[in-house]
Amino acid sequence: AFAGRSLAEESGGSTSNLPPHEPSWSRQLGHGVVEHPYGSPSAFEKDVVRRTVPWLTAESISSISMTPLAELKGIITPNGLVFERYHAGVPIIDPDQHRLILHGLVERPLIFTMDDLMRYPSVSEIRFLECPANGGMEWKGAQMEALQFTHGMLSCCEWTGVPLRVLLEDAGVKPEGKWILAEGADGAHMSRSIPIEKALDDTLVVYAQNGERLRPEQGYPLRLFNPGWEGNTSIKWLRRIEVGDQPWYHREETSKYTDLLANGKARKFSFVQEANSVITNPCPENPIRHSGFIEIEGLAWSGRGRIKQVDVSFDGGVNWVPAKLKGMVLPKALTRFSLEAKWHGQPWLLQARAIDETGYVQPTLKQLREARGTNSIYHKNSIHTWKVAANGEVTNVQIT
Amino acid sequence: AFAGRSLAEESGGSTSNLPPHEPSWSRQLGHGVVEHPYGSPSAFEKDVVRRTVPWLTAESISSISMTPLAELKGIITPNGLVFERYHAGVPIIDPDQHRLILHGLVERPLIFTMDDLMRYPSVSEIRFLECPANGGMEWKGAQMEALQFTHGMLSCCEWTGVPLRVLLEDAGVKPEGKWILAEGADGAHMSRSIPIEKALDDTLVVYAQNGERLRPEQGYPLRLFNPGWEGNTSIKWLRRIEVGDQPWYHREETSKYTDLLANGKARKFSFVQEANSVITNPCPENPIRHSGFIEIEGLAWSGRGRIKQVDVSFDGGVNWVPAKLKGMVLPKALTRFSLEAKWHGQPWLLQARAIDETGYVQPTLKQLREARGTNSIYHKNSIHTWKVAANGEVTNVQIT
Amino acid sequence: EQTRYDIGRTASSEEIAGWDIDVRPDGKGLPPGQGSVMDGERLYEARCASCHGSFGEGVGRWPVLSGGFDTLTYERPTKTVGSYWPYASTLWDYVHRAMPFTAPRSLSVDETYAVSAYVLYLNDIVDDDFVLTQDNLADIEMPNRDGFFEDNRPDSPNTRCMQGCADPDELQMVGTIGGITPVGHFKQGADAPAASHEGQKALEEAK
Amino acid sequence: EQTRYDIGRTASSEEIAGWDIDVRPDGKGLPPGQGSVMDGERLYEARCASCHGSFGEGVGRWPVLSGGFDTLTYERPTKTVGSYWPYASTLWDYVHRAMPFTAPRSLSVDETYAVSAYVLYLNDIVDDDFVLTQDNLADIEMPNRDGFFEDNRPDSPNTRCMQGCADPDELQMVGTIGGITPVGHFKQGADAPAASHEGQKALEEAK
Ligand code: HEC
Ligand code: HEC
Ligand SMILES: [Ca+2]
Ligand SMILES: [Ca+2]
Ligand SMILES: [Ca+2]
Ligand SMILES: [Ca+2]
Ligand SMILES: [Ca+2]
Ligand SMILES: [Ca+2]
Ligand SMILES: [Co+2]
Ligand SMILES: [Co+2]
Repeated sequence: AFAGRSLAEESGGSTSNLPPHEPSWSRQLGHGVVEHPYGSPSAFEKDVVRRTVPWLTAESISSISMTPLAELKGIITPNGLVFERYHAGVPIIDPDQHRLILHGLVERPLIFTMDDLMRYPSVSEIRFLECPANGGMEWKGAQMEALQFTHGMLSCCEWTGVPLRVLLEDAGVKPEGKWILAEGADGAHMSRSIPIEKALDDTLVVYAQNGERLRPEQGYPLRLFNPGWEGNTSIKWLRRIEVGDQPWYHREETSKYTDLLANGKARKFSFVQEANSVITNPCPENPIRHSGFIEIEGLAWSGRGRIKQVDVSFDGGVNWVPAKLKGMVLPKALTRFSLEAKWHGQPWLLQARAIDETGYVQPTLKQLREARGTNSIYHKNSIHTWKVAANGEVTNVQIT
Repeated sequence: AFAGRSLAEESGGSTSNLPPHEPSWSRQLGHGVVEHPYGSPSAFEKDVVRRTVPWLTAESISSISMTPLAELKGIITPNGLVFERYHAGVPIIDPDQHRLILHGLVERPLIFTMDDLMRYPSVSEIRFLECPANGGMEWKGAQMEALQFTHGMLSCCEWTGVPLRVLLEDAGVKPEGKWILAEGADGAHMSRSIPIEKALDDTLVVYAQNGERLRPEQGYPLRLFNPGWEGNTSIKWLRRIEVGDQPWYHREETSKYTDLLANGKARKFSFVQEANSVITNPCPENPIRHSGFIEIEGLAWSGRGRIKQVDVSFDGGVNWVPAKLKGMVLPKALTRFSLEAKWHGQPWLLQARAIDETGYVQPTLKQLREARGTNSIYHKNSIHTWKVAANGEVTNVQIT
Repeated sequence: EQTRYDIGRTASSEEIAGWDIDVRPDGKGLPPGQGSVMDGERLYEARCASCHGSFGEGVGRWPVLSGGFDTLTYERPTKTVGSYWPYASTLWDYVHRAMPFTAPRSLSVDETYAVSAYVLYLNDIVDDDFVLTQDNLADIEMPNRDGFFEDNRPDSPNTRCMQGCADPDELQMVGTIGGITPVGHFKQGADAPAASHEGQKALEEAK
Repeated sequence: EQTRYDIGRTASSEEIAGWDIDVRPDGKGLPPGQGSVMDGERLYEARCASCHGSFGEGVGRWPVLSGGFDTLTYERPTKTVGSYWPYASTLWDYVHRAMPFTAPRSLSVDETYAVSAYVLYLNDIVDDDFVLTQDNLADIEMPNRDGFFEDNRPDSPNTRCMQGCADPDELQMVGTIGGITPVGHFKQGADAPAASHEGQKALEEAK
């Protein structure tokens, strides 16, 4: 298939660094150690960055940026590329002057420094984090031209912190305590109500991501983390947790993060991110450049637990083939799937369909629209379609 | 225990950002999205960096820097903090002009571009990477004053690439092919001989770490990765693999990376990093600052597979208590252990002892010195001791 | 009584009071105070109208605060405090914690009562002589108070059909609208907007 | 014949030849050529001695290339090409791939034979009239050629004793040498060297 390529074509013109020649970088010394005490990506990777869609919001301070999923491998999102979502920008918090207050319906209201919190036994877990608005620009139609914008409000890190349960036990939750309110130290004082069952189950109070301390964008020095739930509930820059007997119905759980149906009624406290998936190779950013072998690759995830199976369709959902799950299959974490295929210019309508361990099967766009209309904004987890053209270009289309 | 602390003490003087006050960062907006398209750690974490010990080598270009293990959580090492080891500095390689040649005792010598390699089905695995000289400054005595220097030639990432086996199968290894030579494109043209069994087992040709493309320091755009083996064999900036019928006995497997015993004979091709462990809390960088509860925490790892058990001693190895393994216990990966304890100023001689799934028990320093003398430089994986003083300070000592 | 880990310390009532700013539908959390629609009008014009408009209609892309009644079933609903929010407490709580946008927590308690009263007035929920207080806020009945229901998902799961799962002739395909996402970095010659608000501003000014 | 994935292409002999620089103990990989100790001396003085010293004794902290015979059992062995390396091929290969340090791959084949001959001469392994060639290199017998053995680990595993595993009275404790590691960032007032070579240089110049 490659007989036609000349050396010069392969390398964009110059052949002086190609064999049999000794490349310039092999004939000299490079920089030494601790030239970069904290390292950065190669300058050749300068296009692998977070991006925003400016028309989504009035300005950048209450806005969102997306992770370049098309360029990523495995399941870990490097900290520098985790998507951003702020309501009042990123506060610069001195960790020595940050406090967490835990109060309300508890026996002993407690106040913690960061040092205090880091003395508790820690747990580390690889879990996805997703904005419930991920994909939400496409309820009414396909309008995003790249994977970064259709699915990029998504990341997966190893998070380290203290189970909130442990702190609540130390404070002693009173029997009437049924909900908690978590609140941030940012200008938005972001607040969300969370049922006590979740708080006592797997909610974490987190201070590290992928080994190092939280990034400012992800809540430095402290955040909540609700595995599998809509990202907005994982309050960043966490400074206060109050235990109460009922939910607070704050702005982010009424005006926002409620799901308006076609009949005018809205679903509230829709916390779980249901099973979802997307194909990352090919995709608009990764068109098919060679005929012959191709690994169809993608990501699947479910807020209800482990991914059990992913199927792939080449014909827009008429027929399906099981894909292989590869690498680690962790609960509430990104999971990679893979299907080896051959492509010789035939048009494809590529889809992936995730099934999680509860048996839930990711719905079609038609099913989701039938159930919810097109005004829900959040929780659009329907099967996504990529159209592959004869020249290998990939575009975003919707099939109903 | 904390009744004596005043608010002002807790915060180093100023109380204006402490409750009941509204902190300054909560009364203003922070920066918006894509202010940093690729993010960095908080400025407050500026001391969490790689460091070198200048007297170890003549200059920085053939030298080593260490990972700040004391500051890290979980098992993932963020890419910016992965230890560095160069023999001719970091080459700046244009990925479009980089090639991998696979030749020698094969049916079809092959040449690959980066695009070619990234078309193969990929695998992603979390594995540790360790320089066999880790701890090697202490064969003759304790001389490092911090965990970063006693054990910091160590990291653990999610690595993504192609199994070398797959490439070798495409090239068709001839029956006489028993070893491979892997070679780098750096000025050192770093080269190592690797038995074909390993190459066909779990060796990877890697282009990504923790989700994103390899960092320049770790071999951008391409490296070899031999899970569980001495880091030097995982050739960075990989440009050539030759299959041969015998090893090459190059400089890095004769002059270096051989282990001289007391009797003047040297062990060669000592590839495996045997089971090792170290306590990360407390440690010199993390002295005990509070009496009462403390989570004794640490890392264990084995190049032979999974960690099965870690024990902790408080009295310099006379008596031992089993610790708990926490988080993921993956083969050839860092594994966290934990033991909840109480400290009230009593002097401790803290040790950890790892046992891997082969039943291998990490040796004492005495056992290792009896078997090898003190001139081996590499593979010093003996039980490490931290001395905890009555004021909570932690120092590095050796017990025999 | 000793906690299990004995880490941290007891928070004082004073410390808690300074940060305990949340308000609930039943009025719990509301501090004593009051504010009239009249006072609110002046404050709103000075501190809010530049973004949200004198009538709550929203300036440019900033949020609309009023109107939109009975549009929740429309193709493009207008969700506002008046048309969508179930409780008046949410308004007081949010304005007090987050508004005005550029100076959060800068309103006094009485000012918060006043502007909240005015936003309710803009939505025809209270009269122009209304005075909002700690005692009457929880009694305000919002038009859409019955508009929400508990999460009852899964509401639309699929089945794992493998063959002939749809009629190919019936499939409708809709393509992407071109040119509205910032894809210049990977599509040669794409006339796409910038990937940042600042870049977007520059682009628009250049036009 | 088609490969399984049909990715990449066949490498040409010419391409391979340019990068195939490795040499083995049996001489495989050595290109035709030759170099004398005499020629080597001149080259070595010009291109190597500034770091490794005129006699291979090593300048400052740069590697020592000669001597150290019979020191391998000493408390501080001197491991050199002469005292430690098992094969002469390793010298040729390494010099050709990596030396001189600042200009790797800048020596011609004949120059590599010559300086290699000279380093062998500095180690009394060849005479001053020796000419190293493709044909005689593999026959050179290095003093420590029998000094290596195959990996036979585990050589010192422990047992999992839990109680009374050592006699506390017999334990010897040795403390850390202070002040030689760069710990200034976490120890207040520590007089520690800098964490970089550049910083170290500055520190030493300041003294
Ligand atoms: C500089 C612009 C600006 C000013 C001034 C401002 N706001 Fe806002 N307002 C915003 C933005 C931006 C949001 C959305 C924030 C977000 O989504 O995170 C918002 C949201 C709101 C909302 C919630 C709207 C919804 O539907 O969820 C209310 C209510 C509100 N503002 C009231 C006020 C009041 C009252 C004032 C004056 C005291 C005020 N705002 C001043 C910009 C402003
Ligand atoms: C600018 C300094 C410099 C010059 C000039 C230089 N070298 Fe080196 N040499 C080094 C360094 C540094 C190392 C160690 C590199 C490493 O460990 O990665 C080294 C290593 C070596 C070694 C291996 C030593 C051992 O014990 O493993 C040999 C052999 C050698 N050089 C030969 C030469 C020859 C022959 C020349 C001239 C053609 C030369 N060097 C010129 C700096 C130099
Ligand atoms: Ca790219
Ligand atoms: Ca610190
Ligand atoms: Ca409250
Ligand atoms: Ca009105
Ligand atoms: Ca060869
Ligand atoms: Ca001599
Ligand atoms: Co929801
Ligand atoms: Co070894």
